[in-house]
Amino acid sequence: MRLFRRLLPHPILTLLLTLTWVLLTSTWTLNSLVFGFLLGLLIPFLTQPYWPQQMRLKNPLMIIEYILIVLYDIVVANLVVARIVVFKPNAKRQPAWVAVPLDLLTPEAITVLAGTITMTPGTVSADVSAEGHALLVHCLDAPDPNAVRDEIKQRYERRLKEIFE
Amino acid sequence: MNHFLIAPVVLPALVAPFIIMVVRHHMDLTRIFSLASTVLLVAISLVLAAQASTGEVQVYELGNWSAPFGIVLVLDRLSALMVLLTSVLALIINLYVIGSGWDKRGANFHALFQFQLMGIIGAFLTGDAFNLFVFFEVLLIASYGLMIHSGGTRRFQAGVQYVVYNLLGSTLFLFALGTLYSVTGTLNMADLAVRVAEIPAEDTALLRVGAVMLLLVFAIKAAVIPLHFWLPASYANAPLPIAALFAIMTKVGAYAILRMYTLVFGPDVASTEGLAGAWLMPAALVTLMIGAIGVLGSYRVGRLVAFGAITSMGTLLTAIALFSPEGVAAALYYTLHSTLAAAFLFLVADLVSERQGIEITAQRLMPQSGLIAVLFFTGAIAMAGMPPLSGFLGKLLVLDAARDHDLVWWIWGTILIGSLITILGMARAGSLLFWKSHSIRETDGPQETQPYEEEANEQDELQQRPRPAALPFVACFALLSGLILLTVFAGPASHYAEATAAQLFAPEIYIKAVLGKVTP
Amino acid sequence: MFFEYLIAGFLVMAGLFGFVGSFGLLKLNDPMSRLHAPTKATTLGVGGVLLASMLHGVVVEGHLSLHELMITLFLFLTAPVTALFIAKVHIHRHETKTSLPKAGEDGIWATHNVTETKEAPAEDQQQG
Amino acid sequence: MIITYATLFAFVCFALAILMNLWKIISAAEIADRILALDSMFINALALMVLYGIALGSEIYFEASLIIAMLGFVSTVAYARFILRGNIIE
Amino acid sequence: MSLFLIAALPFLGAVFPALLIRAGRNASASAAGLTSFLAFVGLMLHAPAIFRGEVIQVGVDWLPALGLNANFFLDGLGFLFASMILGIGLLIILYARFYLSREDPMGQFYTYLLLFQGAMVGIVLSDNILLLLVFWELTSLSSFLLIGYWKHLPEGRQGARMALAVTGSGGLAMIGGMMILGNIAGSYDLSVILQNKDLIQASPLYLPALILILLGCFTKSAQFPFHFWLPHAMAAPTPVSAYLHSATMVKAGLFLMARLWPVLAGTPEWFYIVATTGLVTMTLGAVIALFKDDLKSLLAFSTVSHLGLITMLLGFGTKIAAVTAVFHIINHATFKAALFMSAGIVDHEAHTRDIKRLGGLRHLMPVTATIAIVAALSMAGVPPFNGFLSKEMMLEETVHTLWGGSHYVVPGLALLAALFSAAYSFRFIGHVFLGPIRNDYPAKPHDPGFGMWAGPAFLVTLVVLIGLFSAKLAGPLVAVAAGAVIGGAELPYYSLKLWHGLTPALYMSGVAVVGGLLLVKLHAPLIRAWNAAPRPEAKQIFDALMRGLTKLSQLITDGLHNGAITRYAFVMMLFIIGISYYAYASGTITAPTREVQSVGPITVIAWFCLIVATLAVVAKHRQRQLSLVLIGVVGLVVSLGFNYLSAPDLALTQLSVEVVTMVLLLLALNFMPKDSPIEAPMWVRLRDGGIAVVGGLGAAALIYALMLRDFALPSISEFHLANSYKGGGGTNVVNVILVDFRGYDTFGEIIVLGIAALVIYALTEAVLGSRVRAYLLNRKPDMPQDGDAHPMMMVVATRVMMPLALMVAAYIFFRGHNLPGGGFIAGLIAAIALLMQYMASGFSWASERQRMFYHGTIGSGVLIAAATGLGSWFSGSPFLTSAFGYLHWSPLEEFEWATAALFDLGVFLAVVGAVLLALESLARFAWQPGMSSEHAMDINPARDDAAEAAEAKGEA
Amino acid sequence: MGFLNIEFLVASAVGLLTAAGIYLILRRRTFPVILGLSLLTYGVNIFLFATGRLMVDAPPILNKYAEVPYTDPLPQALVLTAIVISFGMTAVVVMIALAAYLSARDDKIDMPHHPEDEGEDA
Ligand code: NA
Ligand code: NA
Repeated sequence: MRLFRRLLPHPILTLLLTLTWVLLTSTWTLNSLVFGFLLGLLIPFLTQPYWPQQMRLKNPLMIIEYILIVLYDIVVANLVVARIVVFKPNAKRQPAWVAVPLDLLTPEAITVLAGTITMTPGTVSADVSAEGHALLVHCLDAPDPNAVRDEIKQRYERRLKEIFE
Repeated sequence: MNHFLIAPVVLPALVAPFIIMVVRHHMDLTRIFSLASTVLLVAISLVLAAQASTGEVQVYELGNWSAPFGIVLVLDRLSALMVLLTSVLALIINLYVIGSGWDKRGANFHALFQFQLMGIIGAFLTGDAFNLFVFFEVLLIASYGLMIHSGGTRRFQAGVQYVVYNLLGSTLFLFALGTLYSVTGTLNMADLAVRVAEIPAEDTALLRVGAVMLLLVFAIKAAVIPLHFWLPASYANAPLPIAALFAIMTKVGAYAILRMYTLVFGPDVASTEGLAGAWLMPAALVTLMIGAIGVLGSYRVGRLVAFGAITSMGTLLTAIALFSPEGVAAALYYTLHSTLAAAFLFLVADLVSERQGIEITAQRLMPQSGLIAVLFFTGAIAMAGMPPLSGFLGKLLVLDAARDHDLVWWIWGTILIGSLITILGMARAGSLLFWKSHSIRETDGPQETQPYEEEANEQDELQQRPRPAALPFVACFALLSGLILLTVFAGPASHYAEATAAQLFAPEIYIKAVLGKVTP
Repeated sequence: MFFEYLIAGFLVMAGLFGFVGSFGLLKLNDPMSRLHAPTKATTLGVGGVLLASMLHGVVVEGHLSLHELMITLFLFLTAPVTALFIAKVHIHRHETKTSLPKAGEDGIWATHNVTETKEAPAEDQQQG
Repeated sequence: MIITYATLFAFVCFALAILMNLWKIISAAEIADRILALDSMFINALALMVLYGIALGSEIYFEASLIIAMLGFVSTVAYARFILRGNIIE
Repeated sequence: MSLFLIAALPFLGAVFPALLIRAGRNASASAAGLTSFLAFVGLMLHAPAIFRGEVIQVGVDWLPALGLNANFFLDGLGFLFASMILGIGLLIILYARFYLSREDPMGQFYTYLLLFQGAMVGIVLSDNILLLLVFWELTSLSSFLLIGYWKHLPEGRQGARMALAVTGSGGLAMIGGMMILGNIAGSYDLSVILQNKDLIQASPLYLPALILILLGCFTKSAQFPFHFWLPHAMAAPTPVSAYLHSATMVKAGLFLMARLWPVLAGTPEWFYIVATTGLVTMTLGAVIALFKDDLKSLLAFSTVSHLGLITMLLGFGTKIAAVTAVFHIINHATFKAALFMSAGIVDHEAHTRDIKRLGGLRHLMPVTATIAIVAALSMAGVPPFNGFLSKEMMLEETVHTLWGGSHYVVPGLALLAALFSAAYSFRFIGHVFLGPIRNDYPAKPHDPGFGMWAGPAFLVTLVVLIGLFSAKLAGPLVAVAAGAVIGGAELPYYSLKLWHGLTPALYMSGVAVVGGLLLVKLHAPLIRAWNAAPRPEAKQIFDALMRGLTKLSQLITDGLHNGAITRYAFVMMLFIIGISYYAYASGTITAPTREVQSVGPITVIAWFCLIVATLAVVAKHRQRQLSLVLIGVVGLVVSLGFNYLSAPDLALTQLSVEVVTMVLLLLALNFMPKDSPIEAPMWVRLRDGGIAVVGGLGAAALIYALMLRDFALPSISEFHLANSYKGGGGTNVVNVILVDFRGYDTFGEIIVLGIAALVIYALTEAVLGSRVRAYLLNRKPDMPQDGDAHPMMMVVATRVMMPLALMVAAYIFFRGHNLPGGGFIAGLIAAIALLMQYMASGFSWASERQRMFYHGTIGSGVLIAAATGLGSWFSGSPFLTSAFGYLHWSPLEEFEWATAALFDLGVFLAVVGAVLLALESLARFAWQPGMSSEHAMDINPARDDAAEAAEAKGEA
Repeated sequence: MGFLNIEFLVASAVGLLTAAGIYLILRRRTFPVILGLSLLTYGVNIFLFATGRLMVDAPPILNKYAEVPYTDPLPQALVLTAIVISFGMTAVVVMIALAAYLSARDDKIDMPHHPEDEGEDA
């Protein structure tokens, strides 16, 4: 087991990288798998020092749900935002800053949250607070900033909390 | 396959990375490896020279791809001669640099030095036009590093100019190569020769543009006026032993002109007729004169010698611009001479400026003044082309070769008057540096008020430097012996030069060796 | 045929969103709002193209290639960072501590959290 | 056939988008806007290249898009960091 | 003794005095003397043969290509001169031993003297005019050293440089003349040239050759108007003056005129140039000499005058004049050397050479006085001394010489010269030695030791003996020497004796002596008149000329090379464009052979972006960061273009290079001003714009013309396409070319990268080792900084990207041989992956994680590439021969291996190392204390909260 | 629209990049000169690339399955080498320019000229 750990310090990463290799080469052969696996062993070994603390996932399965929700939101928000951009006069638009207090603590989780906020059109994560306990979000058109904040916390942060912490 | 051809390129290319990887922090080991490599290089060059002296042209097909599809190295008398000259010079300068401690004044000196040799030798040996470009870049970028070795404001400023100017030259090189490739469909020099000869007479304009741009590139390296402006500041502000090594670099330009304009765009090729002749000769003569005037007008030691180097390039190019076997033979003899002479004088200039600064002014009597004065005097004689040293013989050869040229009076006049001005300039400098100092007593203190703080500082550093050992003098005397040997054995040397010129003017031998076929 | 229409649909959608993204860059009148626009180009714009490309590979060319997923992955990783930095530039140059909402318990947003420059260090300190 | 038209449509859209990006890069008052426009241009160019691959039915041009997706942001971040910190690697 | 040895002995011996000076002054002098003596003896061994009329020849090829042979010959003329050079040289060596003071570096003196002696002997023994030129210029150089021997005296330094300038330039002119002469005669061997009088004199180049050669002779022999250097050369120690200006250097010009007399003389050109110059010089020198108060100046101008005399005689072109010239050469050498040495003795003992401060020395130093008086009388042309004889013969010749149809010009001026000659000689005697003893000498004079007066005494003995027994003593020598001068023709009738009867010459001599005495009497009023008369001062003219020349050179040099690379580059562009246009215009061009290819709107839009962005870079180039952004656009469009035009490898490379370049530029810009001021005036910008437009149009036209033409010859790349897979094992032909067909280029290319990194490293060391370091450490950012140096999101994103990016790098690397990609691009991607870490978490933090030894990375890259290349030696193939094959390991499918991949690995490593070393260097510039952080990100609630909690716990 | 052909577009791009490069190289500060060198490098790289003539959709990647045209691979290889080399050169010139600026605290590219006072002439 210890030997296994030695050889395979990041089994998930190795797996992901092997998959990446197969994706990249788009060749579904044994050669490709073996070679990808070898690289999947080597590269984590090389990059490990840059990621000193191991990321722990408490609830990996929820990721799928999260992804689906985000994808759905992206599509919807895109349409909404496109309408705002094209049709709504600037004067009628109500851009706003929203401060989102964070319950998340791990950098990875916060980053995913911020990324989600940015990737769903209409909101952009613009900054974090000095100690990392709040997120500054800018909204393209938010007559009610508090609603935005609550939705972020409800829809995304809650789920991320479950996944990561 | 004669692996000796690639050896002088691969040897420094292996030693340099070895030095930076393994012995970078051990100066003594670094020196030993660098020196040993240079000694070995001389040995290899001797073998090559011996092989080339049979008159056979040898070809080395890199990657086992035959010309013109792969890159080939070609060894003929000319390339062997240049490689030998380079490695001998390198050995001597290496000794000097080690002896004077210059190599310790900045990082990575020996690695850059080895790479510099690799670049120069690679350029001499290659038979491929684009590969010539690559090795030009190798030698240039190494020279950038050596030029700014140990730093300092003026050196950096001059370094920027040197790099920028040469980058323009490199760009022009690519324009020229692109044009030539587009017109001829090849990059191999022998193949170029074959194809250029086949270009139909009604379609020469674009080929001519390519050919002349190539000539201009080489003219930049060879410091032909008005493309010489990079040289004085670069050489004068470089560490002077490096400037001594650079004496061979201008010759790379001259070599390339010689190679291309005998092999590819030779005097008999109709489509590129009159490209070089029309302006190269006047330009060479003006170069010579501007150099001589510069010698007289210099107020710094390095600059003095730099202009001396320009003068000698002017003389050399005058001989080349004759484009006759006699002219080329004279040029080759003069190349040997002027490389050694310029290097010699640069080393002497370094001895001087290490002791009393870079200005040509009377200072307190420097240590070893008498010996250095003798060296300077001999160097000046060599540089100015005065008897009895080889410079005089070289000049006579050039004068003699020019006697049937249309511009013979201009050539003779310029060379002779140039010599006069040079010797006046050298006499002025020498008498200020070595004689006038006898009339300055120890108590007088330094004469000059320093123009600005920076230099005052450099002056301070200069006082603190340890006094150089005997090795620098050994290097100087080695170069001097080279000049003397070249004088005494002028007959054999000029005979080799003649044979080389004859080989150059019979390009079909080269072409047959490379392509395995004769010019149609 | 269905797949061809699907591909075409993706492409048209991609084109539209791509266009709108850059159009917003011109049309929107305040800098932070403009920052929203390109997000569409990266998501549905490029996303649509990539989807179309993958489908095209399978349907038209007849072989499965999923390396478009790699592009998507990289874009989703990098776009938020890009946006963050551009937003920070804006905040750094144009927003003040008071023009932004309160930063909760930390009191200040990171961009404004400038520690006073330290005393000039002594020269003899060795480099780390 | 329809794919061809759709591709062409997307081509034109993204090309126009690039033109608008260019306009913004040239004319914006704020450096942040210029950086943003350049970043958008990178993304649109990426889309163009993928479209080109679709149009030609070739995968050979694909890696350029991959490189843009992976590296394009490095320049953008570098520009922004330059304004924010001066030193982009500290 | 072989002539070789005679010529070489002084040179060989020259090293000994300098070396032996450590053993004492006597040793040094003895070495010099012995050398001279041996050479002299060697010469004398040939005397019998010479007097038999034989010519001794010896030769060896030196530079046959040129016709420069080390051929020597000894005939009467050479013998005469060689014996003077060596004989008087011996006396000078002896004299100098006692003359030079303890402070003078005697070893140097004798070394220089022997060098000079060797050069002189070389001149007179050369049987090859090129060889002669070698020695000729050597005399200029060695005399430079001798004249400047007293380095601390400005007069010495200036005199030396003046002599060098004048004689050196004459020598260079002579080179031209000699080359012409040799070309006319078809040989540079004197013995051949001397046989070709008719050929030479008939040549249209006769006159140029004559003028050029005479320039050499006249400058060397101090003929008017080049006479001025000689008096200034008197700053040299007296032995030098005595040697150079009596028997040797100045006589070299005479020697050469005599040597070439058989082929050059006898024409009107020769007569009018040579005789007139001689005549004028003789007269002028004599007149000036009378008014010189400095003993050595007086003697110098007297020398000028006598040289003029001999020149004039040679110029007459008659045989009898030539004989006279030879005779006077001998006589002048004897009395003038004696006089110089006497003057030196006076100077040495009385510590002054100023005639006005001397007088009455006859009483104090009788020996010296006797010697000097006899020599001076000879110089004055007073019988029975030898000077009288030759002067008599000279006057006789003048009487028979017509100048421009006049009978009186030559004898009249000659008489005037003789008169002044007598006058200055009498003044020399009268004002120095006669008269009462004074009590205000700077030092109490007395006769020196024997060593010092032995030399002059010997010479004066000759003066007397030759005067009395001329036919016996000097006759044979004159005969053989003159015989050589006139080229073996029959000697005319002449007799060397005191009494020829009452000839016109005797009357003239009488007038000269009487008139001379009269002039000495009238000296006081005359010198007042002389001093009042305005006359050009040669030294001032020369100095002004040299200063002007130097100033002009400085102006030209500094003006041309003023450090303004903007102008250098402008000139370069102009020249390149001009010459290229000339090349184009002088050729011919046919109509295009290819059709243009149409484009769609997308391409035009991309092109439009490129154009606009490029123009914007130019327009906005002063805003530096903005122009970088704009260049980013240019780079992007160029990459798109490469991709569009079937060059995916180029697109990939361009894109990744772009990123690294941008980062480097931004890193550098951090330290530099962020804007460029407008500095060039409008006209300069217009000018630059003009040349830029012309250059751009040229480049565009050239490539347009090239693209529209198919030249008849197929490209070699057809071979590459055909053999890439078969011979190189790859389907990506570009990559196969890079790593195989032209792998040697790539080898050079990675070395360029490696060197670049080494240069950058060395430069960083140099900068950080200078005062700049303090500035950098204390540098304040020039723009306000934001508060979050290492943002959390960036850190997290790059952490995730790092393994992915490396994966992509691996992918790009391995596919390169068959699909776009390869080691270089992969290297850049890997480097950028690390760069992302650096940007996110700071350099210090990141590089601590990865103690990568960048020098080693570069080195190993180059070594791997080289080793791969060398590996092919084992199979007997040339450097960089690739090999590839296919392996089948069950259960895997077949896969390809290729040494090219190993080579590409070298490329990869070199690129990674080079990029990172460059970045590291810039990071070191930026490093300031307090910058390195132990944390990857500035803000991390997980970390901070945990710490706070722990702290709270601890407190509790 | 006779000029709307690939050859013209490429040639004009080369021309403009070259012209812009030349103009910037003639400026008096190091930084614009470096910008100019970059533009000039683009220009010459495209020039060199175009000497192989231009083809769309014919990359020199050998196709096992079909006889397809290939564009000339050689200039591409040459341009790759040139890009790499000019990358190294750019890095070096940037660093030297920076060093010069830091040492002199001045980024003028023309060197300050100090004609020294003439001493006594020997
Ligand atoms: Na969003
Ligand atoms: Na490569």
